[in-house]
Amino acid sequence: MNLAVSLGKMKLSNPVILASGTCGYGKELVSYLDLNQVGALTIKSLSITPWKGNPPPRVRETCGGMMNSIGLENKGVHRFLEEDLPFLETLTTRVFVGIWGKTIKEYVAVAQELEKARRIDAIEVNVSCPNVEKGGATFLEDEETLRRLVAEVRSVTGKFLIVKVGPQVRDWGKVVSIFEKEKVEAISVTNSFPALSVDVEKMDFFFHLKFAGLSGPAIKPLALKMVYELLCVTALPVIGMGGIATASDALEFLLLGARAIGLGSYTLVNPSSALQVLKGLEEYLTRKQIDDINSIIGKVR
Amino acid sequence: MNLAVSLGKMKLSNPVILASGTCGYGKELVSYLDLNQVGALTIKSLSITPWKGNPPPRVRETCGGMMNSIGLENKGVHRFLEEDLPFLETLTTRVFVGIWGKTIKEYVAVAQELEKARRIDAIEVNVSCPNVEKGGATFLEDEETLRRLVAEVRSVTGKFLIVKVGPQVRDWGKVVSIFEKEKVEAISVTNSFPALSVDVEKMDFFFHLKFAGLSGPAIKPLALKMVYELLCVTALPVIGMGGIATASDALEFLLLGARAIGLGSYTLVNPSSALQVLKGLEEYLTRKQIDDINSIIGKVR
Amino acid sequence: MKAMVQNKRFLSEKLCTLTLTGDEGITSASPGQFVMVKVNEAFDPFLRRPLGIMEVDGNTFTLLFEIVGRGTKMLAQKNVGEELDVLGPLGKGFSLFPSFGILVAGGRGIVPLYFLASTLARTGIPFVFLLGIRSREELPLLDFLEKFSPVFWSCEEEVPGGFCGDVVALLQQYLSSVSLPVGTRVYACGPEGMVRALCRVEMLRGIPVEVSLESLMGCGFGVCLSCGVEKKDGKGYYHVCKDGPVFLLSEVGL
Amino acid sequence: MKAMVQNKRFLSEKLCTLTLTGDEGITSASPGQFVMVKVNEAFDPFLRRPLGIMEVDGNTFTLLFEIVGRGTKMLAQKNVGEELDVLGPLGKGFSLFPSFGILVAGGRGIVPLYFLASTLARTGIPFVFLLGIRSREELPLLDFLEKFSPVFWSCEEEVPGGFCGDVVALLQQYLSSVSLPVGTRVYACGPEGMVRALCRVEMLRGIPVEVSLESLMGCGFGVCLSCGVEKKDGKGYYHVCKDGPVFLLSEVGL
Ligand SMILES: Cc1cc2nc3c(=O)[nH]c(=O)nc-3n(C[C@H](O)[C@H](O)[C@H](O)COP(=O)(O)OP(=O)(O)OC[C@H]3O[C@@H](n4cnc5c(N)ncnc54)[C@H](O)[C@@H]3O)c2cc1C
Ligand SMILES: Cc1cc2nc3c(=O)[nH]c(=O)nc-3n(C[C@H](O)[C@H](O)[C@H](O)COP(=O)(O)OP(=O)(O)OC[C@H]3O[C@@H](n4cnc5c(N)ncnc54)[C@H](O)[C@@H]3O)c2cc1C
Ligand SMILES: Cc1cc2nc3c(=O)[nH]c(=O)nc-3n(C[C@H](O)[C@H](O)[C@H](O)COP(=O)(O)O)c2cc1C
Ligand SMILES: Cc1cc2nc3c(=O)[nH]c(=O)nc-3n(C[C@H](O)[C@H](O)[C@H](O)COP(=O)(O)O)c2cc1C
Ligand code: FES
Ligand code: FES
Repeated sequence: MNLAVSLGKMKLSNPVILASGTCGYGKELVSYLDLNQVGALTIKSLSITPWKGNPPPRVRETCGGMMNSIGLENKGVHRFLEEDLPFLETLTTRVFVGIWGKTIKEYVAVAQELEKARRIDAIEVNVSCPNVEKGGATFLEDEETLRRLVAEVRSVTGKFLIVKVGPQVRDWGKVVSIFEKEKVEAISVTNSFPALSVDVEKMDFFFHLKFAGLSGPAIKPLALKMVYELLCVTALPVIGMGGIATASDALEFLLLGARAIGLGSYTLVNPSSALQVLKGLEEYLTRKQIDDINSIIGKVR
Repeated sequence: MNLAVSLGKMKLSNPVILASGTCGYGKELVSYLDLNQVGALTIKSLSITPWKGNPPPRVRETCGGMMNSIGLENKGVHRFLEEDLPFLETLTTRVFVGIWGKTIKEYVAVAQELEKARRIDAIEVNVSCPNVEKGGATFLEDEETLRRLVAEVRSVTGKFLIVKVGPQVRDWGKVVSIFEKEKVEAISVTNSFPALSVDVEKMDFFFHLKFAGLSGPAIKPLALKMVYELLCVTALPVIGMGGIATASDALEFLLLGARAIGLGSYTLVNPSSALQVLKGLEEYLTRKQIDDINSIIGKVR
Repeated sequence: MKAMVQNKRFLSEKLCTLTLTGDEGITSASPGQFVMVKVNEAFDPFLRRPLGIMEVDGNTFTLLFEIVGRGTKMLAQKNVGEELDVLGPLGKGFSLFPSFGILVAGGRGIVPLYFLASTLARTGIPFVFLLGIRSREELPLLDFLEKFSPVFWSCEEEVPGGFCGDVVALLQQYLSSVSLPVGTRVYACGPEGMVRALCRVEMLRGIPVEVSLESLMGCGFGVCLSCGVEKKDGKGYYHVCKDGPVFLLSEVGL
Repeated sequence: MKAMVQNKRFLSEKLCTLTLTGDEGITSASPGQFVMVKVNEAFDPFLRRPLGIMEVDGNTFTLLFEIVGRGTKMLAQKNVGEELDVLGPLGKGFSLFPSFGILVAGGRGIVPLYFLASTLARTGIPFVFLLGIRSREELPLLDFLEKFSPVFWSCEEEVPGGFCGDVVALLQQYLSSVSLPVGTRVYACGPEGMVRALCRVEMLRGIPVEVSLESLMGCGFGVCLSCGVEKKDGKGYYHVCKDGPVFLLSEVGL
């Protein structure tokens, strides 16, 4: 049975990817799953300097999911290269690295740092974070800045380039034409959904920043719609994610045409769920007597 | 303890409203709850002629919620007035009636029919449905049409006028200024979220029309964000809904400033949940030693 | 109502019965009616599960279900003493006064028909019970029919004592071997394929066939309109939970 | 791992212990470590619940928890024979070789300290156990301490035999009555208010205080960074699940 898929020129041994921010720097998961068995892992989005993130509380359980306000805490690209790259170099699986910045310059700087590390297979540009130069709206919400961001990162990296988008997108057509023109090679969709929660006992917003990102099974039907609509306007390969917990969830995205899928929040609950999803995909293909996963990708259009 | 609230000039004995489409024509619920105990019930959106709705399947359970593709099936305003109004006339609670149309004319016609029925306290205009004259996008997505729709309904009805919006709104500021200008008296937010689901066994879209509306606890954090943002731009009274199942859920909306709350999907699961929510509100106020619910409305801003 | 599990029994790996004690409300249940069961106290699974009522004895009632997905799996994990939240009885059941009844059940379709058979037996109305099963694993269903007679059964795999084939073929064989009294009614419940096949049975022309249908349900009590089943004339939908689950085969478009 | 409920006991309406049999993995647990428990097989509640390990005996371990919300309520409904999905042992525990230990527990904070006390007792290290409870309903917690000595306890309502007040006041009374050997360590676990109050106890100056903290957790094993607790110097966050749950009181900003 063939589970290998390709995102353009990027080949993956299977379509199951660990999503950014939910598999740490990789190492944390070794006692729960053999990282070489997943298609790729995506390192938590890195910034140019260490970033402390938001004050607690940082997480709230919701019905069928969770909200997080981690605030992109990370150790910064330099410490990552020093402390974690050696471990990642022992792996055979694909390593994607998320990047973010408060300004375009910061994004570019991170990409440049990563360029030196041959072991890193792809850069995933997280554009759902606040652009401090533009008053805090995300880079996704301002098409001209988005174009510049993507073009500048592209100009400094020869690595496979993924952009990760979220529900802030106003016009898929426009965003996609920027990505296509600036030679983005794949799109990850979706990041978490901006949402709100109130602490009724304290009579206050639950999170200090009021809003936090909703993720997990609750959002799956919304994420599926986004993936479907995105695939109506682009031929770029799409990594589908948002609420995937089971093989059946993954299949929904693949059938719609996502060429790979990301497991996010559910890894927090079941750190080995990627393997269970993989096993479930194999069982499905066996049951349906299909011997290549590629023949189901995009079957539902 | 005072639970009575007001939406502008509309007084309700308490803030708990049964949302449109989830309490049928009222009668269906009598064996589960005393309708006079809720603040208001909202009759399923009526069209000028009976409407058969969408082919099955019409519902799918999702994680923490459900998707529906009822397609606005209803018996039409005439049969409603004949068959159901007499029953509603025996009630003392507020009766809101949802209306919809495929064209502005149809909306106006329904509103005119309802005008005669003195027992009906308010009209709730459901603008999240496809405008057949504009290629099927919802009325919400085209501001000029929305303005005409609201103005024309307003011109034929003296009843309390509510508009019910959904997540299709692109620019709250614009939509709200239309409502304010055209003398809408309250806003219900939110309708269900357009979403997608795939039947992996059949390898097809689960619903015939591909998209269906996501509702239930899963969407609560998204609905709360909508209510919060809406209340940042308007002083019109807001009826908050989306995923409410418990008193604590209801309190989140009220604390943000919603003056009343709607119970939708959860009524399907627990037909008497409105009473449990009411009881929970009372318990909360008692515990917090607050004797008027109005003093918590909008406390979290 | 809250209903407490009194007894649980696995008939096979996939078939389970639960006997529950509820309240007064259930006493009035009639054959063909169903209940809506909440399988846990969480919001996932969100919706209740519709299940037919198999037997009622005072406040006590029995469900029999097939484990097909998450909800029924969780239900089968309930232990004696645990409580379930149940709504019902709901829906419109079978008509109870034929001169002669032909009861045709496919698999778990036995549930409402067992209840009907018990009621007919009690009122002395003669009937024949035809049960079709898919495989030998479902043989324990036959045990329920011991007290009724005549009973015929079919199995899609070859099993000694049973007609080999599906229950509609068995019905045809039966129909061609008897002459039916005036006032005979057919009562059926089973998988969609079986119900569709019934529509094509020539020998049923002129005989009223009541069929209990399944459909996805949001509420079970008529408010959501999720449970549409097309009317024969194409002019709109019946609603399985209110207008049914029992319909005349001739009035629905399948 | 899958862990099967061997025993369940309610100490009071709100306090429950579960003894579970898991696998080899749990054998290596040390005092202060915790497990992440999935309370059911559904997606609601979505996240696991962090619970301290109270006792380990081979593959068998005991949890003691307070019923505070939905998850702990569901956990308390588990019956003997049911299986739970458990991750762990997780986190970094207490240091085990003081010359003398002062164990200060507030309410359910007894959990890791009971485990620590058992370990210290086994290795012959002397210690004193101070337990504070809120009300007489929590008195059954005292039973766990029978085998240890000396034990002092306080209760916020007046109860014969106990110090009336909170456990930090009790600690102060204790500290002013003894002279401590070099190498004494304080070990504490309890509600936030208690931990904050410890920071203000003058007599603890110079004595290392190890405190087991609670925080909201997404994962429990270090990938999500949900469990931040501020560093004393304000320069970023420790993560309770990886860097803790046990910290030196002097290194965290509360
Ligand atoms: C009036 C009525 C009476 C029924 N009586 C019985 C009975 O006595 N014994 C029995 O074994 N089954 C009966 N069914 C079918 C039973 O409701 C489904 O098998 C059950 O809901 C499946 O739930 P699940 O969570 O295991 O499956 P899943 O597939 O995980 O369920 C997903 C969703 O689909 C719904 N669903 C799936 N299959 C069906 C179905 N066939 N009919 C209705 N809803 C479905 C579920 O309720 C749930 O909302 C009846 C259905 C109806 C409508
Ligand atoms: C390392 C550690 C060890 C713990 N050990 C114990 C123990 O041995 N005994 C015990 O009774 N309690 C212990 N707790 C607290 C326990 O985790 C919470 O009381 C429990 O998670 C509440 O769950 P709930 O669903 O009942 O409450 P809800 O309030 O409904 O929970 C909602 C969400 O908040 C989280 N949450 C709520 N309160 C806490 C809390 N105090 N700490 C962490 N998460 C919380 C829940 O896990 C869940 O994600 C420990 C916490 C941590 C971090
Ligand atoms: C705790 C947490 C941290 C996350 N951090 C990041 C991040 O650093 N960068 C990023 O691109 N996405 C981040 N995400 C988003 C996820 O990668 C994923 O896109 C989103 O959660 C939707 O998928 P899910 O529903 O499977 O979780 C984070 C999500 C969670 C839950
Ligand atoms: C089965 C179903 C039918 C609905 N029908 C209508 C309708 O006819 N008119 C309308 O305005 N909203 C309708 N709604 C939307 C609800 O009134 C409510 O706005 C939405 O479901 C969000 O609230 P909830 O999460 O509490 O369900 C329907 C919702 C459901 C679940
Ligand atoms: S299931 Fe809701 S109307 Fe039938
Ligand atoms: S809880 Fe996830 S990192 Fe600590």
